[in-house]
Amino acid sequence: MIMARALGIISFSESHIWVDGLEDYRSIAAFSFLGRYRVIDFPISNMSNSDIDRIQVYIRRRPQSLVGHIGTGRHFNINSKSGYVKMMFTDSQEENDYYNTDVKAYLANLEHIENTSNTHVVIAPGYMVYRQDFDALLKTHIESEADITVLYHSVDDAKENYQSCYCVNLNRQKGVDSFERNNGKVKNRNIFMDTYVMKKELFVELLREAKKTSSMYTLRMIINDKCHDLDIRGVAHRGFFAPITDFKSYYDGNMALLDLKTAQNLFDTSWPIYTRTSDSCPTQYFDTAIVRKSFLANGCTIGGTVENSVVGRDCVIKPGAVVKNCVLLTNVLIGEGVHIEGQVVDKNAKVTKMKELIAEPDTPGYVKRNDTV
Amino acid sequence: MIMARALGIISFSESHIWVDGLEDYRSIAAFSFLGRYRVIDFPISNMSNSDIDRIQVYIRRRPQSLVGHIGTGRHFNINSKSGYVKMMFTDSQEENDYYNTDVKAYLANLEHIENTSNTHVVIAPGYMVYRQDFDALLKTHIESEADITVLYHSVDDAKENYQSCYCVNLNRQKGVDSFERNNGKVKNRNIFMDTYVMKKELFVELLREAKKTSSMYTLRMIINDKCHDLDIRGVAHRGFFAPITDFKSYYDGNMALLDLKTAQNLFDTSWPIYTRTSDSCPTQYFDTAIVRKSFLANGCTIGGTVENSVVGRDCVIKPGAVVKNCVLLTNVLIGEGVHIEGQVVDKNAKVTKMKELIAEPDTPGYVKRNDTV
Amino acid sequence: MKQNNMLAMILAGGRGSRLHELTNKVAKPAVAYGGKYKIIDFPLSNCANSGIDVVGVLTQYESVLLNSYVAGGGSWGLDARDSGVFVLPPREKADANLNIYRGTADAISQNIDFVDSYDPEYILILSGDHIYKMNYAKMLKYHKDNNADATIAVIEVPIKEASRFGIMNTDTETGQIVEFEEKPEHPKSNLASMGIYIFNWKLLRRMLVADMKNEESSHDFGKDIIPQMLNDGKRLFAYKFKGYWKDVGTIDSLWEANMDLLDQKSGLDLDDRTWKIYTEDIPTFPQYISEDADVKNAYITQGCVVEGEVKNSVLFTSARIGAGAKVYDSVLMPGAVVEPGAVLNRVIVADNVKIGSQAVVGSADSEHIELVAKNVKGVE
Amino acid sequence: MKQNNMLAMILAGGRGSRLHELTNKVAKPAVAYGGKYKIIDFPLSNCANSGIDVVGVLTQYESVLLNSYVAGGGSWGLDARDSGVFVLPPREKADANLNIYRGTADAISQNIDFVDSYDPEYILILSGDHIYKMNYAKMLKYHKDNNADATIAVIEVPIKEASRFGIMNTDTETGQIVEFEEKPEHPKSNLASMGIYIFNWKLLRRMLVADMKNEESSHDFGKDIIPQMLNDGKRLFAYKFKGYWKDVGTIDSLWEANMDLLDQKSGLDLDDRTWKIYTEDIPTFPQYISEDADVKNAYITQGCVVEGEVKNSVLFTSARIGAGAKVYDSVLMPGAVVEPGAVLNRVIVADNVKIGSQAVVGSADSEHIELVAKNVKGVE
Repeated sequence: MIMARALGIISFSESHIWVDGLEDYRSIAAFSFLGRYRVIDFPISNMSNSDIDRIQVYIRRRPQSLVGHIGTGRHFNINSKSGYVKMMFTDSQEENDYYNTDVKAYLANLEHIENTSNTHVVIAPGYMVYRQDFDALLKTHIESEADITVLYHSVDDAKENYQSCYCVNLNRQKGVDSFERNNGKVKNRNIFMDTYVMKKELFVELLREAKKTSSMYTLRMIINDKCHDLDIRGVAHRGFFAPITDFKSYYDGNMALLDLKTAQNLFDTSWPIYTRTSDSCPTQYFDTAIVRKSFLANGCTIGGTVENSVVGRDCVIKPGAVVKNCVLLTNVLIGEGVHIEGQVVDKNAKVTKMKELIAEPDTPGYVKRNDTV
Repeated sequence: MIMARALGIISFSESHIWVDGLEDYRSIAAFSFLGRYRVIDFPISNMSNSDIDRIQVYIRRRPQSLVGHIGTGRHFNINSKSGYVKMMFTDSQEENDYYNTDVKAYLANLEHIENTSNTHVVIAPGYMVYRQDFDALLKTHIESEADITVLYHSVDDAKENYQSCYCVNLNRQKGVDSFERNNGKVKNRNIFMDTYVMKKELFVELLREAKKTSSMYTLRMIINDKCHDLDIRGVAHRGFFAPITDFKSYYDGNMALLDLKTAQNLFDTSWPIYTRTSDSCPTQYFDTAIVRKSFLANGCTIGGTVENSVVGRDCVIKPGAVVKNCVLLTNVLIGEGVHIEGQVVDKNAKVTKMKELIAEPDTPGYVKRNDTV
Repeated sequence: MKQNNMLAMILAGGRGSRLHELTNKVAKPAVAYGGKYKIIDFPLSNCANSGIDVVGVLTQYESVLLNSYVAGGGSWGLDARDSGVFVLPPREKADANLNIYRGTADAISQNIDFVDSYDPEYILILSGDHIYKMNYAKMLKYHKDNNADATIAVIEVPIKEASRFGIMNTDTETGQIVEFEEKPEHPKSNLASMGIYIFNWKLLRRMLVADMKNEESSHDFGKDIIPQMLNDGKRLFAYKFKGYWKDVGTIDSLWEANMDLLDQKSGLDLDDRTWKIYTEDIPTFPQYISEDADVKNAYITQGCVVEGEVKNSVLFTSARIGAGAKVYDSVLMPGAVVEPGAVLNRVIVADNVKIGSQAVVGSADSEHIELVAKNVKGVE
Repeated sequence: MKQNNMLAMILAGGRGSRLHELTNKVAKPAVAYGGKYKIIDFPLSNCANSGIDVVGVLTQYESVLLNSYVAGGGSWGLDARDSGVFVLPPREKADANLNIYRGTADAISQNIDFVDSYDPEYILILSGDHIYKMNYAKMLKYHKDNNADATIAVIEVPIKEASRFGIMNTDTETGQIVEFEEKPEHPKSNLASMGIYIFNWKLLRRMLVADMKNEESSHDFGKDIIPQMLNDGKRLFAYKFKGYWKDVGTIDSLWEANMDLLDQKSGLDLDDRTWKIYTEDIPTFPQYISEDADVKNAYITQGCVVEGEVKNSVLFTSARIGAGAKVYDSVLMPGAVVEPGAVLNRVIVADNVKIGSQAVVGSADSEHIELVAKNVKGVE
């Protein structure tokens, strides 16, 4: 189609990013989010809604749960003949994680990047949740005649949060002077959303240069080196933004959406977020249920109290149980008389014996996958 | 469905199996076969036609080309809601290939094996081409009340061929006495087809025992140890059989099908072999074409001479070119005046400068992927 | 070999006018049910789970939305290479003009070429307006084990209600049907036909060809084909079904079938992971229950936002209940909106209908369930 | 935002009786072409490649096989969540009985509700019996750039043939259509309508509603709607198409269109990997050419087995040519079998038809192409 000029690339997280607990079992892109979604549903839906119909999903480790989720891309509204959603693997696994860079992954699949007729690339992270019209961003990029356009989000809580994120330092013309790791010393920062738009040609050139420069170089690093040679511009993103870059940010990202207004900002009806259905039946509330300020996925049976929580698919909350400030992943059981607060409970876990598991929302706890506690 | 009692497991090859050249780029299961197929199309189609609708494909390395090929299983005629064709990964890659056993891969996915309602498993290799009704084999197995049923193929050329295969040594009651690597010293052997039927329970038990015995143990090894404790029976397979276990057997397997009768035995109309379409147009023959005793996939343009060869999708044979006793993979170009004999030419290769590339069918040559020669 | 030798045909019938406005724009099988489903999801999911690959849906009324709903069969996994769900309205042929279906049997007769193109050994005839879970593969096994010419699924009904059904009188030992009575005044048994038949296709085909030419016939399975088979001395067997089964032909019965979901003992367990009911997947966020909501004894699906009180009710996709609203003993179809302070009692609110703020609809002691098919203005 | 604002409707028309036995069992769009394709693959693939997601196929004749062919749209990738291919035969509605389509425009009028349910900004009307590759997205851009009410694709034809077509007289500078003449005796231009229209849906909808009530109207786009629009002073533009385009309404033209595939200069390049024509995928082995075969200037697809001579011919899926048989200037449809020693000249052999051994069919100097639709006995 003539309008679809950009190849979509969904990147994996750099080696300094790690989500304790959950990431032992799957990549961040495959994390359950808000009960119903996976994190990667957001970047893929953003691309699909922006008429990007060739999407490459780069994967560094543990592909199992993503491969099944992504399938042929039909459920992401992608024509599987004229377009695709494709998993891209990097075969050579270096032992030292520092060597497993995005640049290496792209170069390993260069054939597939260069072969397409697309003139531009849109690169978005598979580990951040936000809504963005990439078609509009592409238009902005082309009209500005910049070499590279990057997306950032202005925040006023960079001291406490976004510790694994980078910031963009901008000049008065919104030109990017440099990228810098958030050092937690300044309140107001422009958090880099790890999102780029540029010509495909330039992208490939940068990859080659990065490789020449250092075998540990990432795309961000080479672009940082180019800030004064290239015209790199920042575009501000507004609306909901949740980078999933450590355990706390995962918990906070879910919790933030329990404010209905915030959720409605992310879930605009003209901008559907696609996911893969699990064919769960609706959720059943018993006479004993007390539910407040919570998102619940389908397939649950609720007999107890749920407050200020996100409840994943197929969970069971027994009568007399109290769930507060929690994120429950899929198929979690909370037994009778159990009081649980401020926990992330991973898939298939059963909490029945421990009658109290209480943590403050500032320091949420974690119950392991498949655990019975 | 009440009849579908067996879970299908497609296994990867043991570490002693290696196909020079081609296997540098993909696993054997993903090899192009007879121009149109991948090797794995045969075991998957056998299972699909036998009403096995849950199929797990185990993969040791280089998943890229298989993931796209398998998709959701729709084109293999599998209901993607009540059944599946699923890629199974083993995350922990040991450096020493001897440790990457099938047993380890199954144990890593034990949850997915045990969770199904299927009572039996049918295990078939992803690296052998043959036609087999597994439903009939399952019935034979159940009726015989054996613990394990294995498939073998009687050959009279085991001295020269099947060097990477194992043999089954049978007693007079078709009981298996032992499995033994083909040592090339005897003409007549029963080649083991790496295919098993057994109860799922027993399978899981054997996996656990194998792990306890040795961390290098494979399923075959533990079953070999059990030959006198368990009732293990051999069933003879008839018809076309081509194990792809080294470079020569890959070449020979393709060549053997150039006999139309042999091909018709493999491609019975009541037993469709499914594959993923590439939407290539039909093949065009020019006025200068001379084609004899060859299989050609779609999308080719033939201006030259093709004899006793297999021509893959989208190949171009220029006028004046001569292709004899060759296996061409996808998108190969043979230039004007080039004479090529006894070669396996890998994907995207162009033979234009070398005017003669001639090898005897006994010692076929190989042209690398993406090479221009 | 693949057991794909039984083809299913769903009789989706005519308009279903006893469902009033609910079938104004859609054929009955496309009517919403149970929070996230449509009625036809049940026979289609039963087919998928029973290993049936090809399903014809016979309808002559408003097939467009039904067509786009089932097209391709992907929602039920019926989109594999040799699978499919096909809506079959009446059509013009080389030797026949465009004509409506004259009866249930005629609907099959007019599609003999469709059935033949799949060359099945058996044909399964289903109704498009029943809610139940059934393994047709087991019924087929029963049919084969009996070496039957036709097998009819039956369910035991209270004997006093039996005169409302087609009743099978069987040899109690063998299950062979000795007599069939359509709505008998004095029923001799309580085995009611569920309208689910398995026939050997070759035999049925012969009978349909003869029936088409018979000017006396009403071209109906119950009235013509089954009696004729019994007359001919064919082997007909009754297959006893135990479990939840409901005909949802009226507003009251549609409401009841929804209410049954709130009752753990009704026997209709949609949470059974070994026999899932598949349906169209719609992109909405998960259901949200607000700070001040009060939800008890309810069945709620994705996209709903509840800010008021919901008791003893079923909420379909993206229904919204405003603050202070009260929803009792009611069914809210997809996109229904209840504005703040409105009160609902014993109603079905149709798709996308809005109940204005403070409005009161329905009544706690009405005999029948009220269908609210048009927006209701709020009270100022 | 997703550019999904144009919906396509393919007029698959009536029986196509000039194709004789080829349309006995299938509607014309389902007729085989070019080795592995069916005619409807062309508009459907054009849609898929142009980024159009929803396609309606209007037919009233033998929709069953067409329906099962397109169902779900998976073959063209048109099975993504918001995509689909829907066969739309005439149907019974709450306010309308079952009636045949009275003309091309009436076919759209009777499906206004279908179109509305997708709420498109533009509607693309296509014919179901043309072979061509066209990027409708470019035509839409032209339509938008001109701020047009309607855009009609036109192709230059030899002026002496122009009186066989609907001819557009345009302002040569702007491309705006000033006059439309249906099959004019004395054509003023050589721009023939290809029967491909883009309309703004809101405007067309209004006109269709008016046209339905007009008892004088023949309810045809060419005869009624377009002239009316010109009359009303609407902005109509001609979009010039350059490239291969063929109407395959007769046996001769169907044969010619197949023969064009042998001609590198015909302009119909099916090997273009940037604009693939997608079709149903059939499991067969690759084509096999035997030891004694002689194949020259031929177009052959998977499943074929050639043991004889094939010159200047097109062989469709699984056609088989026995030893010593000679096939010249012919088209063999799927599953056609030519037994040893038979000789074919200038014929189309229909699907699954068998030409017995030593039989001679067709003639090298016939004026018309012979359609062989029934088995031909061998010569003893």
